[in-house]
Amino acid sequence: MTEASGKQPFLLTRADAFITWAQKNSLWPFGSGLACCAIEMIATAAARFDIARFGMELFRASPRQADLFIVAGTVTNKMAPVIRRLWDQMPDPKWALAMGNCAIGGGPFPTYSVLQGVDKIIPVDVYVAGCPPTPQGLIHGLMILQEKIGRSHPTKELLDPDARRSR
Amino acid sequence: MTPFVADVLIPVGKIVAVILYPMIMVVVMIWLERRVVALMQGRLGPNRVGFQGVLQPVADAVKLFFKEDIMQRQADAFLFNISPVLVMFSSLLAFCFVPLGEPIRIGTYTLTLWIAESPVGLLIILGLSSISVFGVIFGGWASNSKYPLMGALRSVVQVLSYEIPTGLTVLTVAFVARSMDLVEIVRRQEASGTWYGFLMPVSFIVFWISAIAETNRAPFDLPEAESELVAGYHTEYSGMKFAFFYMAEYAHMVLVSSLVVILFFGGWLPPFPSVKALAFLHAVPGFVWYLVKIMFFLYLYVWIRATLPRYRFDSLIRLVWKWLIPLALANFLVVALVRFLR
Amino acid sequence: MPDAAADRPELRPALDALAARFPGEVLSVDVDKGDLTVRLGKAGLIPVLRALKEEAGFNALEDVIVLDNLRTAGEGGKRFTVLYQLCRFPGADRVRLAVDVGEDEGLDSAVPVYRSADWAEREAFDMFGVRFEGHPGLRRIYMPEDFEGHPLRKDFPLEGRDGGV
Amino acid sequence: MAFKEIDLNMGPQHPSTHGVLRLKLAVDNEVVLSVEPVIGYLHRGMEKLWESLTYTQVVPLTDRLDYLASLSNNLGYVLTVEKLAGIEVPRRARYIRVVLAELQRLASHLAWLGFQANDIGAMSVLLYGFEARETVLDIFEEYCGARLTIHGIRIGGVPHDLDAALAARIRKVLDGIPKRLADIRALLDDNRIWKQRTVGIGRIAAGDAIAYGLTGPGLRACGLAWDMRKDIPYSSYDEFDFDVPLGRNGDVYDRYLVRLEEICQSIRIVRQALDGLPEGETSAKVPRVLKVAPAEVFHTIEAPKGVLGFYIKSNGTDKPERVKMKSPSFINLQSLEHMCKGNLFSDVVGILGSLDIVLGEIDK
Repeated sequence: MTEASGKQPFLLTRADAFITWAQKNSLWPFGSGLACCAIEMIATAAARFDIARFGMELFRASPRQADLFIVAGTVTNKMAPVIRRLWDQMPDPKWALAMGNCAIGGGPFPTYSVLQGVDKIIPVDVYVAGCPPTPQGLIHGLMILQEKIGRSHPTKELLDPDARRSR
Repeated sequence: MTPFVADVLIPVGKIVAVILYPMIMVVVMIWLERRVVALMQGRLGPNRVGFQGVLQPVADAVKLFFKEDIMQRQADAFLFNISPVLVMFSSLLAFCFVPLGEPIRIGTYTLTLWIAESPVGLLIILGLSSISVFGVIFGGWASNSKYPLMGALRSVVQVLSYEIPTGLTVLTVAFVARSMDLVEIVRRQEASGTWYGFLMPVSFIVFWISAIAETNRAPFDLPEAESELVAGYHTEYSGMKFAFFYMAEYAHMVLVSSLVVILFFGGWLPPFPSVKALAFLHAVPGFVWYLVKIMFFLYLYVWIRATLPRYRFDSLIRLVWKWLIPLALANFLVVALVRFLR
Repeated sequence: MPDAAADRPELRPALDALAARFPGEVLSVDVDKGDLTVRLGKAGLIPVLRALKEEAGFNALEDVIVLDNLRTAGEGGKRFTVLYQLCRFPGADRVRLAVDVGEDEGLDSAVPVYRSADWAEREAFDMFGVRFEGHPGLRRIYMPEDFEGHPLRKDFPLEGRDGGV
Repeated sequence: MAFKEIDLNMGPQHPSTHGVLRLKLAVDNEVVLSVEPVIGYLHRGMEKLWESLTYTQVVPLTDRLDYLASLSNNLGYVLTVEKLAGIEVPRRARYIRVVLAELQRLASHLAWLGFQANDIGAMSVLLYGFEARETVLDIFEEYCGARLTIHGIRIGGVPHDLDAALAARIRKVLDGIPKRLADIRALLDDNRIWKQRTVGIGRIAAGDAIAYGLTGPGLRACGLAWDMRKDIPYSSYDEFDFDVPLGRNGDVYDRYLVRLEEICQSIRIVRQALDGLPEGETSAKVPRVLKVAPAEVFHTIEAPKGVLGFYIKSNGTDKPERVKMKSPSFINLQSLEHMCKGNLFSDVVGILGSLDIVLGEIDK
């Protein structure tokens, strides 16, 4: 809690620190891979780059139990409503990571059937560039996401719900 | 030892201990499973959260606590909410009957290391562990979507058909020990000098296989098969309700391993009780042996999960009806004959 | 390294016999860059396919390819050319049948002869709008059902018409 | 009371559909009545895009088709362009291409082995398979800097040379693979549960296989020796001796054995190619702006998933008039319905895994 959060009472900052510590150290990614980036995502979870070290081991297959949606691959117009519904099914403190140029902005496919960027349909927290990004790149993106979670104030959002809108 | 302390403080202390004991075992089990499976798969497993990842289960629990709790509109509200409670309740209640060691004498008061000792303790534990099936069925059925329904259906058939071999093998132990009281069984094993696991190896093996199937683990984890049924019966659960299912599964595993240890490997008895040379082993308190044996069986659970592929549904049922039940019956016959002739 | 393996001399008599049997249908047989192409009229497609499969042993239909010669076709020329890439196993000889089709004309489906033509024809319909009569379930395979237009036609813009979602 | 038939939806997002494939299943209490694959969720309009790019710009896009075997896609496309433009590739470049293509087959089969085992429940094998594949990816990364979408084969030859140090490292990796494979085979080959889940499941007869256009390991598991490397040799494959592994009754277990045997054959080929690496140029002289006279050509190679074909028609400019890709997974997926009829629901997962499909290649 480096920056001056004077307006936050001491007790809440301690609660924030504790909750965000737990949230950031047990990010369960949602096992949904779309295209080439999915293979690199699995390679990141496999033996050599093992993100289980940071507590992200359980690739939950059901959106209900996942809190990190890694959009790994090209989002086509036919797949966009499905991605949007999966995002809505995820319980609330959830984060999205756009992995690869296709998810960030259509990548090498300026064509009729590709959605030019997943942030047109879901709010994205971290963008990891690359086609596909190397596992080290993805882990770097996850580290940035963990820092971002560390800075958030879950208690403020619990107390007044409209703060969540402005996250 | 004022009556107040004896009648109020100690029972309350014991109840808190019995609630905490499975919880601590569950936390240890979650960490143990994720690390051991990871090391078996050639990777590291959680080692950044706390020392060597020990705080990982704590982080998971706190995170799940603050997750939003989603319930489908069409889901059957009452059943949807009651099923995690049912699953957790039955596992925890069964721990009251699990003896942890010989009673300890403090001054004039003997502290018994269990909450309730009943002549039919074994039966009560089996009954309670089959209540958790209701939780799984209601959970899968109430979430009103196809995959959980299939997970629930599979779980019903699997657990019910595996209770028969469990019951039969437990019967052989009760038959030989001439009592259903767990403490009595351990004392009988101490008296006879041999553990029932070595006396009746077939009973132990059949009991162990059906125990794995009953807790939906390893090769029999069809009700929650990720690769087929997305996440099985707890697909629709999120937040603390899912945490209940997740922890209840581990609590059920700890319960079943402690049952195996008591019935077949002489609960808190030091190994080789009859060998005089190893008498110094008696110095170590019974509870430690008990924990060591449980840890071994929990490790066995994880080991099996990391190696074996998953059974298909019909081969699972064929295994129990064609192999395990006849084997259990034959074994019961043999044990009865041997005891009758002796 | 253009391998001329596909131009087996012994294949030539079989195809000449074919041309003799279907006088009106087989328009031309030529070899270019090692590939054998047989141009056919519309009506002769299924009989030739059946003959090639039963008698000449071309048991695998590898691909159905559609060309949109909007710009290259002369005034009277047909808009689409549908190519059937056949292959014979064992021996791995290759023949390509070419049929010209107008924009709104249909074509007989090859599914009764080659089971693997099912999806290839659905893709051709989805991408070009070439109709195949007698196809068990001719509907779009890639694009969503409510998509209008056929993307691979030359006059369809690359970025799509409505600019996506 | 007759059990109402559930129409289950293994939706575009499912842990074991290897990507965005949707299967509409009609299930009668675990027994599968009908399976209808729905594709198109990853259709990126590749063929339309290729018509607006020059011949050399298309090569990196072919990496993204079958992203588990990008070098094979490159090789397929590049050989077709060379056949079209009549470019003669020097012998050393052809040998290096064989080394890269066979290493890519190795990596693709190891990834398949991991996914297949994970679908049937043996999740540790996924990790072992991926670890073995990582050693092969190190070679690609060292050769040209990319792990997955490698773009390591260009029109006219290969971008970099294969020096002795890299050849030695390749040999070291090849020595490590058989041992890892032996561990996995010891875990799975005679495992009762594994055999129960794979022997006799998803069986297809040789006649039906050809009718459905099945190619690659799926067809060879039915006992038909159809391998493009032997029947229409390309890129000097005829100078290596290797045999084509065959199965007998075309079920999931035979496909498993055929692919494992193919890994060993690939190692043999790479070793022969490294030993007999001839001296010479690594690329032919190709003009920067490649204009190709109007013609049309169809050429196929033996990709890890099956026969991968490219049809290219040129119109004299530097951009192709039409490029059509014959995708092996697209054709193989058609026979899923035939293989799944009558099996149980959990077998559909095993059969789909044994077909080794990749959605990037199916949806183009």
